[in-house]
Amino acid sequence: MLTLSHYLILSLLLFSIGVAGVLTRRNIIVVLMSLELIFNSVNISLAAFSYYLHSLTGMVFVVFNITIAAAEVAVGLAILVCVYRRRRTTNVDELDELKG
Amino acid sequence: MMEQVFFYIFSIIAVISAISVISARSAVRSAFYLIITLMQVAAIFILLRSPFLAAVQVFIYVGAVMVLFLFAVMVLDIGREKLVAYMHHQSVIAVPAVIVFFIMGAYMIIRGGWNVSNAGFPEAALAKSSEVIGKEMFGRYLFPFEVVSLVLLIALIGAVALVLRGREKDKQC
Amino acid sequence: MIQLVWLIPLLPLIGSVINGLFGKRMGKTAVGLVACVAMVASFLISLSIFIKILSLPVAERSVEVTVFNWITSGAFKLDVTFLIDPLSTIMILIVTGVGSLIHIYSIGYMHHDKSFWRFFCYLNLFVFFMLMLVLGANYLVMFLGWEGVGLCSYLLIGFWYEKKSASDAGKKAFVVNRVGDFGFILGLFLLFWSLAGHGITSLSYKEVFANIHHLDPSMLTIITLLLFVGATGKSAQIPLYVWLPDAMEGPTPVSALIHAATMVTAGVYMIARNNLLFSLAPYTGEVVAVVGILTAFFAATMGLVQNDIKKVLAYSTVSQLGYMFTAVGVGAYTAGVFHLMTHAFFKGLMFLGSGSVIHAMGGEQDMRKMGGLHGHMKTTSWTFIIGAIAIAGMPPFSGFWSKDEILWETFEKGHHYIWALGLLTAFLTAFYMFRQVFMTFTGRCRADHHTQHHLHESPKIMTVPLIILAVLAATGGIIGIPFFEEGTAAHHFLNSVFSSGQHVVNHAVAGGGHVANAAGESEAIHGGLELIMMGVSVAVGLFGIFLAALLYYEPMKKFAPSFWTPENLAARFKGLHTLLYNKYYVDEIYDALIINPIKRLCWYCWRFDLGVIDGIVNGAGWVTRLVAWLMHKFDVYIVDGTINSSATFVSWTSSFWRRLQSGYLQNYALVFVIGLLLIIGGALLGW
Amino acid sequence: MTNLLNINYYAVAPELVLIGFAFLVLILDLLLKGRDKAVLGYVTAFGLLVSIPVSYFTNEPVSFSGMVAADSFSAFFNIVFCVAAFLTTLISMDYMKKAKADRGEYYYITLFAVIGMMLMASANDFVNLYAGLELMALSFYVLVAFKINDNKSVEGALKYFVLGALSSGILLYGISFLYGYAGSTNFAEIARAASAGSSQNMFLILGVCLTVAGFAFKVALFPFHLWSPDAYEGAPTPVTALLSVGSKAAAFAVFLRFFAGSLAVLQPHWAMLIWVFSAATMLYGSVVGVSQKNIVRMLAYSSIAHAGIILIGLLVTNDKGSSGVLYYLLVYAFMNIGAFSVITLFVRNNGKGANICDYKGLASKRPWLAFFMALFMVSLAGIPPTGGFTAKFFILASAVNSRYYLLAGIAVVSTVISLFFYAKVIFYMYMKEADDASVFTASPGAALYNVVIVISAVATVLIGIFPSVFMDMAVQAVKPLLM
Repeated sequence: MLTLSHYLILSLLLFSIGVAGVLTRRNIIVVLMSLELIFNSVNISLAAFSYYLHSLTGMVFVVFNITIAAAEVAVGLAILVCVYRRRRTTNVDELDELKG
Repeated sequence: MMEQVFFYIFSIIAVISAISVISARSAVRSAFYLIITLMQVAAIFILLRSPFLAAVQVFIYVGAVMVLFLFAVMVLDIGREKLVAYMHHQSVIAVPAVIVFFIMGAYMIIRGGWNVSNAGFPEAALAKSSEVIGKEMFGRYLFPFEVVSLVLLIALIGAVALVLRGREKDKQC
Repeated sequence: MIQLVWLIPLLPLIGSVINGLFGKRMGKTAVGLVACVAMVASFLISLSIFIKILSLPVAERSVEVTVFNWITSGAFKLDVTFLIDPLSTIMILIVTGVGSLIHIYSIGYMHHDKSFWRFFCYLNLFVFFMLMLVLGANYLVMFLGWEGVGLCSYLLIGFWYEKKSASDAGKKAFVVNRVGDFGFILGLFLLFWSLAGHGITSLSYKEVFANIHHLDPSMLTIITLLLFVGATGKSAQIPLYVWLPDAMEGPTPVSALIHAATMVTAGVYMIARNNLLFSLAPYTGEVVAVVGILTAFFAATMGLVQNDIKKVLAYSTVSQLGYMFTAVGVGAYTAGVFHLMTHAFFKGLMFLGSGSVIHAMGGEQDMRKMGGLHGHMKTTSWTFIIGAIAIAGMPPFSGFWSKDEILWETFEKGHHYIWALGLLTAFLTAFYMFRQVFMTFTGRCRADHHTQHHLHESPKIMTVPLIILAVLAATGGIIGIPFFEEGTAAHHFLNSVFSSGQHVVNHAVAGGGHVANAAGESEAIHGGLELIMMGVSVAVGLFGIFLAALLYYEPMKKFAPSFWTPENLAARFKGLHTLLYNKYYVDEIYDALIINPIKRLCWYCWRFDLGVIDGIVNGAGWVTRLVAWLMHKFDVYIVDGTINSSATFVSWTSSFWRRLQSGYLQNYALVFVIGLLLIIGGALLGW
Repeated sequence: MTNLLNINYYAVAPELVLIGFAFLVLILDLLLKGRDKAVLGYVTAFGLLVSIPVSYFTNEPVSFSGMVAADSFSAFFNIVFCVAAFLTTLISMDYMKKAKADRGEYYYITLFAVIGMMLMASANDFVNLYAGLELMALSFYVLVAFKINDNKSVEGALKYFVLGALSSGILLYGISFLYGYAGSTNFAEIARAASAGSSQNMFLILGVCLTVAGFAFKVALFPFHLWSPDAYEGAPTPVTALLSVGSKAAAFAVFLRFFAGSLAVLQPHWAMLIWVFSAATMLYGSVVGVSQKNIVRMLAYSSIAHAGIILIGLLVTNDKGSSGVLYYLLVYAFMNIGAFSVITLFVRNNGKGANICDYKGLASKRPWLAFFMALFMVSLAGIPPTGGFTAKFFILASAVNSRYYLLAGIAVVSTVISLFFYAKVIFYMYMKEADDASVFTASPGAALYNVVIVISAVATVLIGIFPSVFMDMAVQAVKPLLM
C-alpha cells in the first residue's frame, strides 16, 4: 500500500538532489536545472498532500507553482544571458568581483 | 499492487535521472536527464489521480521550460564546460550536508502526521479533478490566479528588458 | 512669559542651523548678526523670565514647562520639559548674557578667519546644548545637553584642525571627557536601576527627588560618586583636569565661553541641581570638597610658573572650579553657584582681555615677550586689571564676596583644613594673577620691533563687551553682600532650590552635635567672626599682590630683597620650579600608567591574534589541505578528472575561513544550507 | 457567486491603482519617443503618491475567500512601500541616465515590485503570499541586473537570483509541509490547527523551520544574508535603497502576520530560534560593517544589523514589540533612503563616489549635503533626537519589558560597534580635506535628489521628535494581528 510517506520521501530525495546540484555544479545552467528539480520535488509533495488530505488547494498550488517556475526560468536565463555577454562564461566561480 | 510497482519504477527512474542531471559532464546531457525526471514527475501526478497536473507538467515543463534550457545551453555553452572542472570543490562539504539534510527530513517525515482528516473532496470528485481544479482556480483562487498572470507578465518584460534591450545597446556601441 | 522658555534654547539652535547651512554664502556681517541676534534675543527672554520669577512668591518659583511629550511607552514617559527655578534662571542668565557678549566680541576677534561661519555655527550650537543642560527638568534632557556641549567643545577646541596641537588637544579633551562621561552614565543608570526597583520609572528631577529616600545610603554614595566622576571630567577636576589647559588651543572666545564661563561649570551645576542626592551622601560630599580644594591648590601652584597668557588663565580656571566644588562639597550650594556666576564674569572678562592682547600681539601668547602694553591698549588693560582684582578677592569687587563666602562657609561648617588650604590658594591666586598683570601690561615691552609697531587697541566691537563684563565683574558681588536682612540676596533667591538639601545637611550636622545654622539664620552669624575672616582673606590677597609687585612691577622691584627676583627664586627652588613648570608631570604619569599599558595591551592582543588565531586558521587549513589531497587522489583515480583541485581547493578553504563573504555564489548557497541544517537540527533537539 | 467568494475590489484598491499606473507607464513607454520618456518617472512617482492615501483609507474585512486581509496592518506597510518607492523613483530618474540604463521598463517593473510587496503584506494565505513574493522577487532580480552593461550589476543579480530561487524552493517546501499539517494554506486555518494540535508535530516543525529559512533570506538574517552585500553593491543604487527597505519590510510583514500573529501560540517554541537569529545577525552585521570601505556595502551590513534589531520586536509577541517593528521600519525607510540618495547623487559609473573615503571634505564643499548625510548617519546609529533613536528605544524597551535582558544588551553592544562605521563617514566628511572635489559636482538632475534628501531628513527628524504620533499609528496597525 502506498502511503503519504512514500511520496514525501521521493519528494525529499529529489529536493536533496536538487540542493546538491545547486551546491556542487559549476555551470550556471545546470544550477538552474537543479533549481527546477527542487521546484518539482515541492510539487510532488504538494500533490501528495492534496491527494491524501482530500483537499484541492495543493493541486491548484501546483499549477501556480509550475507557472511561476517557468517565469523564474525565463528571468534566470535572461540574467544568465546578460552575464554571458559581459563575461563570456557560464562558470559560477568566475563571478567573484563582488565580495568582502 | 500494480500502483506500488509503478510508483517504484517511476521513482527509481526519476531519482537516477535526477542524479544524472547533477553529475552529467555536459549541460546538454543534464538537460535531457532533466526531461526524463520531469516526465517521471508527470507520471507520479497521474498516480496521484491528477491527470490535469500531469498534462500541465508535460506541456509547460517539458514543452516550454526545457526547450528554453536547451536553447540556452546551445547558445551559451558550446562544449566549454569540458575545459574546466564541472564539479565544485566544496562538494566535500556540500554532499555530506545534503545527506544530513535528507536523513533529518526523512526522520521527520516518517515521524510526522497530519492534523486534519477532512474529506472535502470525495474520491469521485477527484476523478474529475480537471473540472474541480478549474472551478477552484476561478473560484477560491481567483485572486492568486490574477497575481500569477502578473508574474508571467513581469517575466516577459524582464526578459525583454535584460536581453533584447541589451542587444540594442550592443549594436549602438 | 515663562511658557516661552522653549524659545531660549531654540533661538541659538536656529541661529546655528542658519549659519551652518547658509553661512558660507551669507557673508560675515550677516553670519555675525544672525548669531548675535539669536543670542541677545535669548538673553532678553531670559531676563524677562528672571523678572517674572522675582515677582512670584517664593513657593511658586519652580515651574515646569513641558514642551512636548517625547516618548510615551506604557507607564514610562520621556518629556522634553524645562524647569524654571531660581537656579536654572541664574544659569540661563549667565549663559545667554555672557554668551551674548562673547558672541559680539567674537565678531571682532574671528574677523579674519576663513571659517567664520563655521565658528558661529558651532558657538551657537554650543549655547543651545548648554541651555538644554541647565534648563532640562529631567535627566535625559540634561544628559542630551551634557553630551552636546562635550561634542561642541571638541569641535571648537579642534577648530583650527590644520594645527596638529589643536586637533590633538581636541582629541585629548574628547578622550578624557569620555572617561568622565562613562562614570556619569553609569551613575545615571544605577540611579534609575535602583529607583526602578522601587517602582519609579520617571526620569524627572521632581519624581526622583521625591522618592530618593527609598534608596539606601551606600547605594546613594556610589551613585553620587559616579556622578561626580562625570563632573570631574566636564569641570576639569583632579584627576581629569588635564584636558583643560590643552584646550586653550581653541580660539580665545571659545576659551572664554566654554572653558571658563559655562561648560566647565556644568559639573558644579549638576551637583547643585542634585543637591539632595549629595546631601544624603555625606561621604561623597567630603570627597567632592577635598578633591575640589586640592584641585584649587595644585592648579594654583601650576599657574605660578606658566608663561603662556592663556595657560595661566586656564590653570586659574581649574583652580576656581576647585573652589566651587569645595563649596558644593561642604553643602554651601548657594556660595558655589554664586562663585560660579562671579567667575563667569571675571574669568570671561580676563579671557576676552587676553584675547584682545593676543590679537594686538599678532598671535603671540608668551608673556615673556609682552610687557608695557598698558600704554598701547588702555581699555583692555584697565578691564583686565579689574578682572584680576576681582579674582584676587579684593573688596568690593565680585570675586571678593563669592570667594569669601566659600571660605567662610567651609570654616563655619568645621572644615578648617580646607579653609586653610583655601586661604593659601587665595594668596597664590592673587600672586599669579598680578604676576600676569605686571608681566603683560607694565614695564618695558619685550616684543620684537615689528610686533611693537603694530600694537593697537582692539576695535570697539571687542572692547565694549570687555567694558560691560568689567562692570559686571566689579559690581556683580552685590547680590552676595551678606549684610542685608535674611542673608544675602543670592541666598534669599536660591534658598528654595537648596532648602531640601540644606535641611538634610543641617539635620545631620545637628545630629552630630554641632550647632545647626540654617540659611535663614545667617544674619546672626554674619557677625564679628566673619568680618575677621574677611579681613584675613583680604590681607592674604593683598600680600600676594604685594609679593607679585615686588617681583614683576618695575617701580617696586627696587624695594625687593636681592633674592626676591624670578630668576633667583627659580634657581633656588629649582626642583620645585621644574616640578611646577612641568605640571607635576601628570601628563607623563598618565602616559606611563594608562596610555602605554593600553598600547602594550593592544600590541599583545595583536600578537595573540597572529600567534593563536592564525595557528587555528593554519591548522584548519592543514586539515583541509589533507582532505584536499585525498580528494585529489580520488579525483585522479576514480573520477578521472583533469582537475588540479588542491590549489583551488585550498584557496577556497582559506577564503572560507577568512571570510564568509567570499564572493563565490555556491559558498553562499552552502552557508545557506548549513544554516538550514542548524535550524532543523536545533528544532529536532527542541529549541 | 460573487458574494460567496466575497470579491471585494476595495480591499485591493492600492494594488489596483498601482496596476493601473503600471500599465499606463507601459503604454506610455511604447508610445513616447526620445526625450518625452522623461515623463515616465514622474507618472510612476505620481502613481505611488496617489496610492498612499488610497492605502491609508483601505480597511476591509478579509476577502477573496480568505486570501486577502486588507486591514490597518497592511495599510501601514503599503504606505511604507509606497513612500519608499516614491522616493527611490525620484532619485532613479537622474541616476539611470547617469548609468546609461535609462529604459522605461525600469519604472513599471518598480511598480510591479511594489505591488508584490503589497500583496505580501496583505496576504492571508500562502498561495497568495507566494505569488506576491515571486512577483516582488522577479521584479527585483530584473531591477538588480538593470545596468546590463555593468559587470557588477549582472553578477549581483545572478547571485541574488540563484540564492533567491533556492530560498523560494525552500520556502515552498516548508509551505507544503504546513499545508500537510493543517490541510489548508490559510493563515487562520493553520493557526487553528496549531492551537488545537500538538506543537511537537514533525510536519509543523519542518514546515516552520523551512519557511523561517525562506523568509530569513528575504530579511537577510545571518547566515542567510550572504546575497545582500553583493546584490546591494551591484544593483543600481536607487534599487539598492528600495531593496533594502521594501523587500525587507515586506518579509517582516509576513513574519509578523504569520509568526507573531497566527503562530503566536507557539511563541515559546520558535522564540529561541529567533533569539539566536537576532543576536547573530546584529553582531555579524555590525562587526563586518566595520571593515567595509565601500559605502554601499557598509550600508548593506548596517541593514543586516538593523534587521537583527528589528527581529527583537518580532520576538516580543505583544503590541509593544510588533508596533516597535512597524515604527522601526518606517524610520528605517526614511533614514536609509536618505543616505542612499546622497550616495546616489555622487556615485559615478567608474566607481567613484562609492567609497567612504570619497566623501572626504564634503562638509566644506557641500555643507548642506554633508549635514543631511551626517543626520542620516546619526539616525542610523541611533543617536537622539533622530527617529533612529526612538525606534531603537521602542524595540529595546519592549525587549526589556518582556525580560529579554541579554538580547537587549547584545543590541546595545551591536549599536555601539556600528557607531564606528557611521562615525567614520561623518569623520571623513567633516574632519578631512577633499583630495578630489570633482566627485562633488552635482549632476543636472540634482533638484530631485534634493527633494528626496530633504523629505527624508525632515521625516527622520520629525519622527524622532514626535514619536507618539507615529507610534500611535503603528499601535493601531498591529491591532488586527493580536486579536
